Amino acid sequence: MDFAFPPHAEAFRTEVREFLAANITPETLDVSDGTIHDWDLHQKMAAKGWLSGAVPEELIPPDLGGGDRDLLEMAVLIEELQLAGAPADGLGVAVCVASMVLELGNDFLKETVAGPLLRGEVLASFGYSEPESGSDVAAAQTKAARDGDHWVINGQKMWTTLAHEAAFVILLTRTNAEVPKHKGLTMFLVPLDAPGIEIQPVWTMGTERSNATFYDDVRIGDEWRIGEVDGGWAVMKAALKYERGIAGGQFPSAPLLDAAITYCRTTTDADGRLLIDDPTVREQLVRARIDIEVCRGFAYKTAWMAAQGDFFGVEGSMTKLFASESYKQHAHWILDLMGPEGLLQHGADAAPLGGSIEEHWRHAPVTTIYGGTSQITRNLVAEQHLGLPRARR
Amino acid sequence: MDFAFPPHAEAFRTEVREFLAANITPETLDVSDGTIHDWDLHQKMAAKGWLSGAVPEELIPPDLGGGDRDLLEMAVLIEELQLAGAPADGLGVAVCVASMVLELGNDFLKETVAGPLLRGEVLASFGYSEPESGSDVAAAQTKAARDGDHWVINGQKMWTTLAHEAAFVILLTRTNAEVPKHKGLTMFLVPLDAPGIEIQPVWTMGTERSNATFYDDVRIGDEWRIGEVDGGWAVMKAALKYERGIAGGQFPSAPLLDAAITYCRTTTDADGRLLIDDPTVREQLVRARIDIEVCRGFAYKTAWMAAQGDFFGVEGSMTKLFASESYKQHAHWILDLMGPEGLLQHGADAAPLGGSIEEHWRHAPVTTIYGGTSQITRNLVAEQHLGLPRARR
Amino acid sequence: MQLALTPDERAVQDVFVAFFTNESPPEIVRAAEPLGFDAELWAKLAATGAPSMALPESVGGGGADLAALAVVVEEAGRTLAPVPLIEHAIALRLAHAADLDATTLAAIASSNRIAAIALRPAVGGTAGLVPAGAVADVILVLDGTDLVLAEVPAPAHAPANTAAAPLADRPLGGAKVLATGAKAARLIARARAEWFALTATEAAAMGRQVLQLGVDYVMERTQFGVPVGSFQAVQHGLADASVRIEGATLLAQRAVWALDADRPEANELAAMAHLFCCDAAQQAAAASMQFHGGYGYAEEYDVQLYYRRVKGRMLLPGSPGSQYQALADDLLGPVSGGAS
Amino acid sequence: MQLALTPDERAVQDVFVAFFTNESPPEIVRAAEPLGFDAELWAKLAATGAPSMALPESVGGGGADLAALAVVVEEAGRTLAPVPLIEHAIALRLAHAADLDATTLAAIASSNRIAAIALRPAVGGTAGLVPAGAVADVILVLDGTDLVLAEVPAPAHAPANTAAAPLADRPLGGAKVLATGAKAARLIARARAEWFALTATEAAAMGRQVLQLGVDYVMERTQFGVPVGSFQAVQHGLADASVRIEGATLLAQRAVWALDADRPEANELAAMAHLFCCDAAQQAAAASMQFHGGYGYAEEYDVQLYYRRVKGRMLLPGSPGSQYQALADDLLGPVSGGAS
Repeated sequence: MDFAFPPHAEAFRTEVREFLAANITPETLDVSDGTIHDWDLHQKMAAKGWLSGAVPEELIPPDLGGGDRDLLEMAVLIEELQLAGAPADGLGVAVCVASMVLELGNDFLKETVAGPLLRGEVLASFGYSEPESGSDVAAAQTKAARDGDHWVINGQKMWTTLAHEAAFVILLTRTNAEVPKHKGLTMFLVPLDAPGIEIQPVWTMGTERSNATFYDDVRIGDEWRIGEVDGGWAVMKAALKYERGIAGGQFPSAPLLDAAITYCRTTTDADGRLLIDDPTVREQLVRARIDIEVCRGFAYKTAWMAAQGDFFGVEGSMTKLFASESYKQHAHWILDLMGPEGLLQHGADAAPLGGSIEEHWRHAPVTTIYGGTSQITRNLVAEQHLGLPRARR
Repeated sequence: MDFAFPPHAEAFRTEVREFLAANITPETLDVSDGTIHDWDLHQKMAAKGWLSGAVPEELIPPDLGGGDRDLLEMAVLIEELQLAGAPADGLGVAVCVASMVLELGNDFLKETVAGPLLRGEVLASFGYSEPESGSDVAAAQTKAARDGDHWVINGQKMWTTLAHEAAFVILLTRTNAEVPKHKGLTMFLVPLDAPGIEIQPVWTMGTERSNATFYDDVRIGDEWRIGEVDGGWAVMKAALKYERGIAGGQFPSAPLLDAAITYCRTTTDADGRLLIDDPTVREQLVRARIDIEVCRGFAYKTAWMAAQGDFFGVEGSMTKLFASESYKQHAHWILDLMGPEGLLQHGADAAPLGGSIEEHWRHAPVTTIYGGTSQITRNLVAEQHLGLPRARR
Repeated sequence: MQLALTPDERAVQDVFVAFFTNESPPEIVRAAEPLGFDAELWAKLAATGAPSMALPESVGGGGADLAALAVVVEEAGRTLAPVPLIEHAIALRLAHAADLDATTLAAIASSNRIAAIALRPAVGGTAGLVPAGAVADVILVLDGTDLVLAEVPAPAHAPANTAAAPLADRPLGGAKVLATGAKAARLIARARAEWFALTATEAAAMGRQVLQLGVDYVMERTQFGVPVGSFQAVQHGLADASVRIEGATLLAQRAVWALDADRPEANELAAMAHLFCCDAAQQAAAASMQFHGGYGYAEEYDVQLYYRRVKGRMLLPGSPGSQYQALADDLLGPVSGGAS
Repeated sequence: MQLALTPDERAVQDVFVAFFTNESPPEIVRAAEPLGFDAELWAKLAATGAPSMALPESVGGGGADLAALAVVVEEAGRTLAPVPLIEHAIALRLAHAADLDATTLAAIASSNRIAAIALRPAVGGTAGLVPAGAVADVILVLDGTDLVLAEVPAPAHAPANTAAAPLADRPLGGAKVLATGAKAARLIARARAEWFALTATEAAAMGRQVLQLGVDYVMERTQFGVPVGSFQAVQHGLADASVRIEGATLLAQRAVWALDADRPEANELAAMAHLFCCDAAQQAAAASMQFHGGYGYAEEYDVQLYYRRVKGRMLLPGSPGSQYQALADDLLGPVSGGAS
């Protein structure tokens, strides 16, 4: 075995680190407006070709450029972005949606959607979840009704994060209510400036802003459809594989632990002793560090599998489950060792490290929900990894 | 609220403590033969009237005596036995079976079974579980077939703990296979010296000996039946309430923590520092102690409810779940802080405290299984305490 | 032994179930953020006599014991009422125990002023992050070996904090010494224990309520065609949390009883109850939030209000780690530094 | 980057899957208790060359790296083989690294003798509870600042221990100094790291196998008319354990690779892998035992064999607490005793 990235990927790591050192400022990291995306950083990365670099080479149209980064390099990019705590939600969704469009979309969508996404000009948003269907995404009820060569869309999506910054939403709709739920779905790219769309903010405990989006007689041409009519589920499943190039969320704890160590090296307890010298604190910091190294093992394995061309569904799920659940626990441990000062938030003068640890603590719970709850993920692991029967659930 | 036992119960506590101080010797506590029962201790307690004292007064026949201890006193007895780590499995089963017989049995059984049990002359054993039915006890397949005024029993029971020391087994049998499983069961008391019974030891990781018992054309008279034909499930459910007087298992961690503190006060780490001075050790000892105090709250509440005449099914389940799960965790914590010396067992010269902590560690896992697994117990809590629907399980 | 509420306590409970349900609905709780204080609600509560109910009648209080106060605290906790009930009530009791002159005590207890105790000793003439310090005009705190009382106007502003707690640093300029030395230490230890026991009560009540929000949600929410609450993994997660909350409630009750009965183990039980109840409430909040799916994380759902406040209850006296070590000193004796 | 076995390693794996499956079935494992050593199995394993495979060919070894040895260790762990493969292999490598003369080294490596390393320094001239100390004729241990080699006959008896491990106290009479000072410290640190990484590998393999026993059991066992493995709570318990085992396996592999590649983080990774893998294996054993119901606790079922041995792997180097503190010294620097 060899856990070292190849030299070209390590060289790229150096390039990424230099880029981040030069371009990540306190303002970049300040996401107090709730949007985990920074246009300036995003566009600079696009200009570097890193967005199109993440798309499989064979999908890249010649006029677009890019596709010249391999999957190991993209794994390095993602790792470095996470270690730096960079707000890069936009990168993930842009690359994933662009890849889907390039594989399954028509020429109109490739030109109208994929190009601008990969050039960093626009963002997209996922429109899968609905108020009544979260984990059970195939139960979507937002209707798309055919009207000649147009479609009329009515319904509501929930958790359309970034929609308020995005040009497009990739929308899972019901086109046939007479068949089993997975078989009556159709996917569209929908321009968010179409008449009849309303975007309402959904504020969260973690300060992140998400959105509810409402679709009232939204009329779009058939050219905005991606995949077959009633073939939306297949598009969703195909889309999953593009997460391999841009899989994030493996290192949520890394910047948190960095902050904790800084805090413990500079803060004394009631007896005047540095927290970093407290054996109970030391054990927890080490435990968190070990978990992060476990995440690294998972991350490198999934990156390598992707680079080998292997689909890594269940491995990705295991990575996500371990990383998010341990992150939530680390955030508790670390906030706890701060005592009442840990409660102070960004904006309070005395907030340690600008309240960043407290922000982690509020952010962490959502990571065991979005992208598949821990419960859904355990079902998958039980069935796909352990070969247990479909649960009586 | 008032968490203090009344004066008569505290006076009884003093009496019990004096009794235990006088009668518990290292030999009493040595259960390395695998039987968590000591005849000498058991008979001395019987002579004190403590076994019959635990039976509801209204059930006690005048010639037997006893019944003069109330349920708070019995709770005190059980607490003190557990705190002392006394091997008292026999007491629990004797009182429970005797109470069942006195409530539901005929005069023959009262005289033949209940009297000797409460006088400490004999023991009984539970014959509910079978190789193919553990949690699903109503699926029992051991057959009892009527033959005139006799019954012929064939089958096998599992986990008939104490059967090798007992005179009787209380046996759940199937008398009707044509009806739903709960409706075709009949309960018998069966003398274990009846021809056709074979008792085979089942040795366990925790050193405890249990038994498998085999019934091959065992012929007994109808006078050994308790409850109605096909009414065995009602007898089982009625029996549950007698556990209230003898409910054990609330304080498994108490003697373990005592041993741990002794160990930590007398053992140094590699740097020559007493373990009791190590902050990480101190935190774990305190956490264990808090859990024990939580167990005490549960134990006192269930004792009080029983004394009030309230049936405390779900509270008893919660107590058992918390006490056993926390005990298992404490045993891990405490064995771990001992390092390799913790591995040494009873019999090894250098075994700390005669290997008692290691014994706790091996014993603990079964406590989350017997008397209802933690999984079954969580089902009960979800349904009966939280009012959730019967699980899709 | 008597492990149910007395008829008198049930009557108190009935009154305050209604009071807090009506007067402290989630809209009021939200509107009181970020300060975590609603002056109108406090005035209404003061009008019921609850804040001073646990002072002797001889000094104008209600003559109730901590157990009766705990009944009120439970309802305040259940509804997250933005009032410094515990801090004020305990501070009054401490001032009385420290023989504060009756006139001053009555002035604090009977007016609309608010008292609070600092859980940590002052450092450099300032009491740091005092619970209710943002709204209290009177602060009681250990300063060196003295128990002092500082009267200065409340800042009416709290640094932004996740628990929406009205905490604040409070300088002690011109404080009055109430007790010194061993007596001061004993008094503050008792007051801290009372705060621990009542905050444990409050946290357990918060935990019970946030768990109920979770139970209600999973009964109502369907996914895959069935109620989310019918999934065994969801049931078991909620069941484990509820067992801990039941155990927490019993431990808090026992701590309150032990304080009222002046049992020797009272202060230890109170500290244990605080740690266990806050921890159980955190687990209940976490389970409830998780089984709410994304909605648990949305500001418009109430579960996040509990999630944040429960953490505040745990951390206000110091890190849990430091609380465990302090308890270890009581339960195991101080670190000897010796070897066997 | 290459995260699958090489063809050569796969060939080694095929051989040893067969070897241990055939030669170390549960009957052999049980028969070897309480000593935890089967001389016949050891002789057969020695005949394959595995115990000295990770020594250079120049001194009579197989010239393999730790990664290849880890492939063998995995199979030994999976089957709980009662042989001191790790201790012996690491002791040989340490002796070689310490420039033990070739004749002596060859004598240890080629005969049926067994070498072992003590994980803790000797105290008062005795190495305490040395892993494989009950069966090893040659012990390498840090004595003060010296790395010494002690040759005395194996006691062939171990104090009764829960892990059925052939551990024993070993007096060092007449030991030979192999290295001193910083060199000795560096050598023993490296050898400990190799032991950590390979024991992590072994523990992860034990955990994987004991989990598989649980999966097999719940697929076969029915209660309430359905397989126990169809209950969601059972599935989730097994799923959580399996995720940790997968993570553990990857961490152990990375530690072995880092040692082979002489990466600067190698020793730290090995210590981390040891803690995490043993912990994951304990959780796997506990979950498997729980879902076996009463049978998991019965001696005749294999799950308890794993449950006990895994605890031994965790505790042999010292308490986990002391292991975390040692790692903290490496990762965070020593305790400064200072204040900011």
